[in-house]
Amino acid sequence: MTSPGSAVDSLSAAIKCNIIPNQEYLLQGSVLDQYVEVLLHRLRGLCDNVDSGPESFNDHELCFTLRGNTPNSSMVLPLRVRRALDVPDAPWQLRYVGQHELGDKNRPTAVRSSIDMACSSTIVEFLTELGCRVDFEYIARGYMFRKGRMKITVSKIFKMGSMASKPNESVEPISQSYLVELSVLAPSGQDAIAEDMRIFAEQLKPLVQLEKIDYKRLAHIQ
Amino acid sequence: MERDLDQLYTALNAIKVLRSNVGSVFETVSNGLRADHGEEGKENKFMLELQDVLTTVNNNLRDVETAAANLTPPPGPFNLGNTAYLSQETTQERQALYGQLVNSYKWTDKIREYSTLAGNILATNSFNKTYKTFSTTKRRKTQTSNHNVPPEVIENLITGIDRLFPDVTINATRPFVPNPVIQASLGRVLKAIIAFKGLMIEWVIVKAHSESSDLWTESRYKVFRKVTENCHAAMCHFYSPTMPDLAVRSFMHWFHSYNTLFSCSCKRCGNHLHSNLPPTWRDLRTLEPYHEECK
Amino acid sequence: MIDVLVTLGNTMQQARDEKQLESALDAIIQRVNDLKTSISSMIYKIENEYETLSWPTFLDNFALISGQLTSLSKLLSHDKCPTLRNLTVLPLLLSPERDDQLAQLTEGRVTTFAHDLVPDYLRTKLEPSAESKMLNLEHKAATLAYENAQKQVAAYQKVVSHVWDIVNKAREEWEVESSARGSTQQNSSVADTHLLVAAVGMGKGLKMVNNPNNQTNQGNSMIVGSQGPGRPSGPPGQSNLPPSTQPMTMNKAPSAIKTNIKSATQIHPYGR
Amino acid sequence: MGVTVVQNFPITENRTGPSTIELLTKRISALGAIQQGHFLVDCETYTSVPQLGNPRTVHILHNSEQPATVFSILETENKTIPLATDGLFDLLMIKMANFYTSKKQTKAESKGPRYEIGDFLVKLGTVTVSQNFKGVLVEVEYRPCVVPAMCWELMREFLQGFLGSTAQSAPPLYLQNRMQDIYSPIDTIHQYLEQFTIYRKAPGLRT
Repeated sequence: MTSPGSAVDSLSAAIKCNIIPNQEYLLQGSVLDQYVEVLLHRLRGLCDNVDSGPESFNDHELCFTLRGNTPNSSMVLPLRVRRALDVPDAPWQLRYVGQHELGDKNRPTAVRSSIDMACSSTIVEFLTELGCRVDFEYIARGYMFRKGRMKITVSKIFKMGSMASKPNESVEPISQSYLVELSVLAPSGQDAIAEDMRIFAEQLKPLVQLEKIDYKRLAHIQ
Repeated sequence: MERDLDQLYTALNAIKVLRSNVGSVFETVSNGLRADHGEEGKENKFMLELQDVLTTVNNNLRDVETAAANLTPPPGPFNLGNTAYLSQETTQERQALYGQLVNSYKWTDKIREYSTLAGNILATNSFNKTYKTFSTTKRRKTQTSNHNVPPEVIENLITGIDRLFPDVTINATRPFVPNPVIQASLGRVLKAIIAFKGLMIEWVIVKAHSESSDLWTESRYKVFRKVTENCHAAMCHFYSPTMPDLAVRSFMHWFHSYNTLFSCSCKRCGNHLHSNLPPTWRDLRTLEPYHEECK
Repeated sequence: MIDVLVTLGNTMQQARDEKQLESALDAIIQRVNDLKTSISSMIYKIENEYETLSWPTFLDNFALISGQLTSLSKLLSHDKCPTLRNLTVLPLLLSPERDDQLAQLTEGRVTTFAHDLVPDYLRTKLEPSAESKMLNLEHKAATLAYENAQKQVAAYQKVVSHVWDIVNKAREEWEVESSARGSTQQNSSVADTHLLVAAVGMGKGLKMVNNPNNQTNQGNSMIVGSQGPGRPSGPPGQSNLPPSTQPMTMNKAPSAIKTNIKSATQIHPYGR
Repeated sequence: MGVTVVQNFPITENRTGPSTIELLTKRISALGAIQQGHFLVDCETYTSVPQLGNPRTVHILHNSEQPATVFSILETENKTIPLATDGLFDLLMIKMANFYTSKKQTKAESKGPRYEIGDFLVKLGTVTVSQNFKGVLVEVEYRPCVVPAMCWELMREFLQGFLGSTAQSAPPLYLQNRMQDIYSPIDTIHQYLEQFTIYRKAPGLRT
């Protein structure tokens, strides 16, 4: 048996081999509340986990940012923490989500860099002490489907109510629609998956219009 | 009664004679003409012979009838117990019961014989597996079967044990209805998976809390494997066919002493470790910890 | 098929007519042959390639056949085409002998041109039994009383119009449905999409400062976090809180999470 | 994961690092231990940039016993917060380079052979701080037991039998407050960090 290499060595080796899934391919859309059943029905037909039925989730997501005291725009690190409210024993999830890249018109999906990992429940205290501030938080409830490597979530977004201590109560939905997201986490350069996603999104039309959404433009709309 | 029997015998005899003579009728008919009938009038001779035999049969039949008429019919139906059902299956081959009945009869007979012998010998040697003595002169308690008991009894026993030791938590599952498998967690030290057969402890395996709770794979830690071995020994030791619930209770009492498995030192050598193991043996009476080698 | 052994009965036609007929027949024969080959190829496919045959190819074949049928019927109804109805097919020679040429022409389907087969193949009228039935019916109709007939016609019309109504209604419904399906905006709204994406991605509408209900702000440390990642121009002074107050507001932060941490640590990962 | 004790083995004047390891190897083999591969625990320390306000330190540790996990310990003025995450946390630390910078000269690691003896696991680690040899760390794990208070006496006996008089009579400082808690891998990491901090401060070899 050889002696174990240091973890940093193996990580850099993994980066070199490009096996770390650090790119998220993403399409987003929404469906009105009264049609969500139709969509779920269709997804059940299209996706892999047919027999077990859709997986439901009830997650609380906290969005942190790490920034310096000086108003320097380049020094901002967004971090997201997600925990399952319905499965208290499950590990929490920590996630870094980078800038949204739309690419040119030929590119079927938006791409953003993403580092996704499970973590222990001390994460919120850890991040707070690290210097992160909670930017906003919300609750997402809905269903998750799988189709090959693709993940489809249909979720209702709730605003945290006045009683922050009881995340399960007093929440209000922020719109009359369900958010629909189609995403794949893959190592960089695997653009073929984007094509698969486009074809899948095509199959959900006209119920849901899944498209890449320009965040920069969104910031100005209102 | 005597007369009844005699008449029964006579009737049975008459039937026997009748059967044998009927047999000879068929024999005669089947043989047909024989050489000893000669050449002349052989048909006549054969006819005469047959007539003779038939007359005998007729006489016999009459005998049977008189004998049967003499019999007094039994006052009521016989109570045959389970054997009455034998009549419902008519073919002898398919029953194959007789041999088994004989065997089991012999078997129980032998057991009876041997156990009386063994009982005598053991009584003279005064070696008792439990530290209780049962005086044979006392009227014996009604025998409790220990492998075929209603589930509630076992349930009561288990909840009783659960209440007895605050630091033992018990989870029971019942893969086969009357025979529960319980998982007894002893504080934060270890857990034991105990399978019952009725009120008897059938199997014990000791593991760490982090290990899987299945009944067959043994622990990956030497210390728990050793404790498992000792539990098997204790399980046999405490076994008492007459007082099964007491056996389980005393076993659990002994088992409970393992909550000091890691923290107590050996009573004899005063050390914690011997060949890298803590004292894994607990004295059956005093519950004091000893190393395997020190006991 | 009426493709061989055709004798033209009408010799009164002019040579031009004959030529026209010739070419029309050639065209018909060609169409019919095409049709035959595509039908046989389809049968072959169904019989031999039924395992690999995909539904689209099957439909393609079917479309081909129906196209050929259409073109054949177009050809027959064309002005240039002589009225074949006026022509007669007349068998000149019947023989019970096997005719190899005929067998070859018909691909072994008809081997003899005998009297028992010819009536079937060259028939232009109904079968005699059917014809007599027809006659009977016609006779019956002729003898029917006028009022009776009128009554029956009225009843029949009623039934037909009823069915017509049902079909019409169904068609209307179907059209409404399909037109509804055609419009995408009914199932999702772009505004909602943008609202949701902006909320999840940038926290638009979720940040506590934006909350009109100001009571919610107590117990939240999100005053500091009010600057979105895309809006660096936010008030910088807020994050310069003195260190002494910072942990305080932070401790007050989502107290739900604090309690959750505690309860989570009690659950030992290697516990029983 | 059982209760683990990490302690320094002092190097006497007339010995070098390798010869100390050799001595311990001989002793443990004589007790009947069998070598089962090697182990490695490393620790890198990041400190916050001044723009972030009050200074904080993040220690990132890896343990080959839990190869898919990254352990982080955050130290602020009055708090110590542990965190266990997937291996990708290292990537995240690269992203944080603007806020937390690593001091390369403080990279500490302990590596060496790993032995099994009965239910005990013994690791003899050579400690280096930024490639300089600093001393010898002995890690002993008693795997069946998860509560330090229950098996401390037993482990002390084992340590004494193996290390002689240099074995400590009291549990490590970190464990003393947690004797009744259920032991978890992060506790081992805390002990290593405690030791590494002492090694870093010591100017030369630690005796």
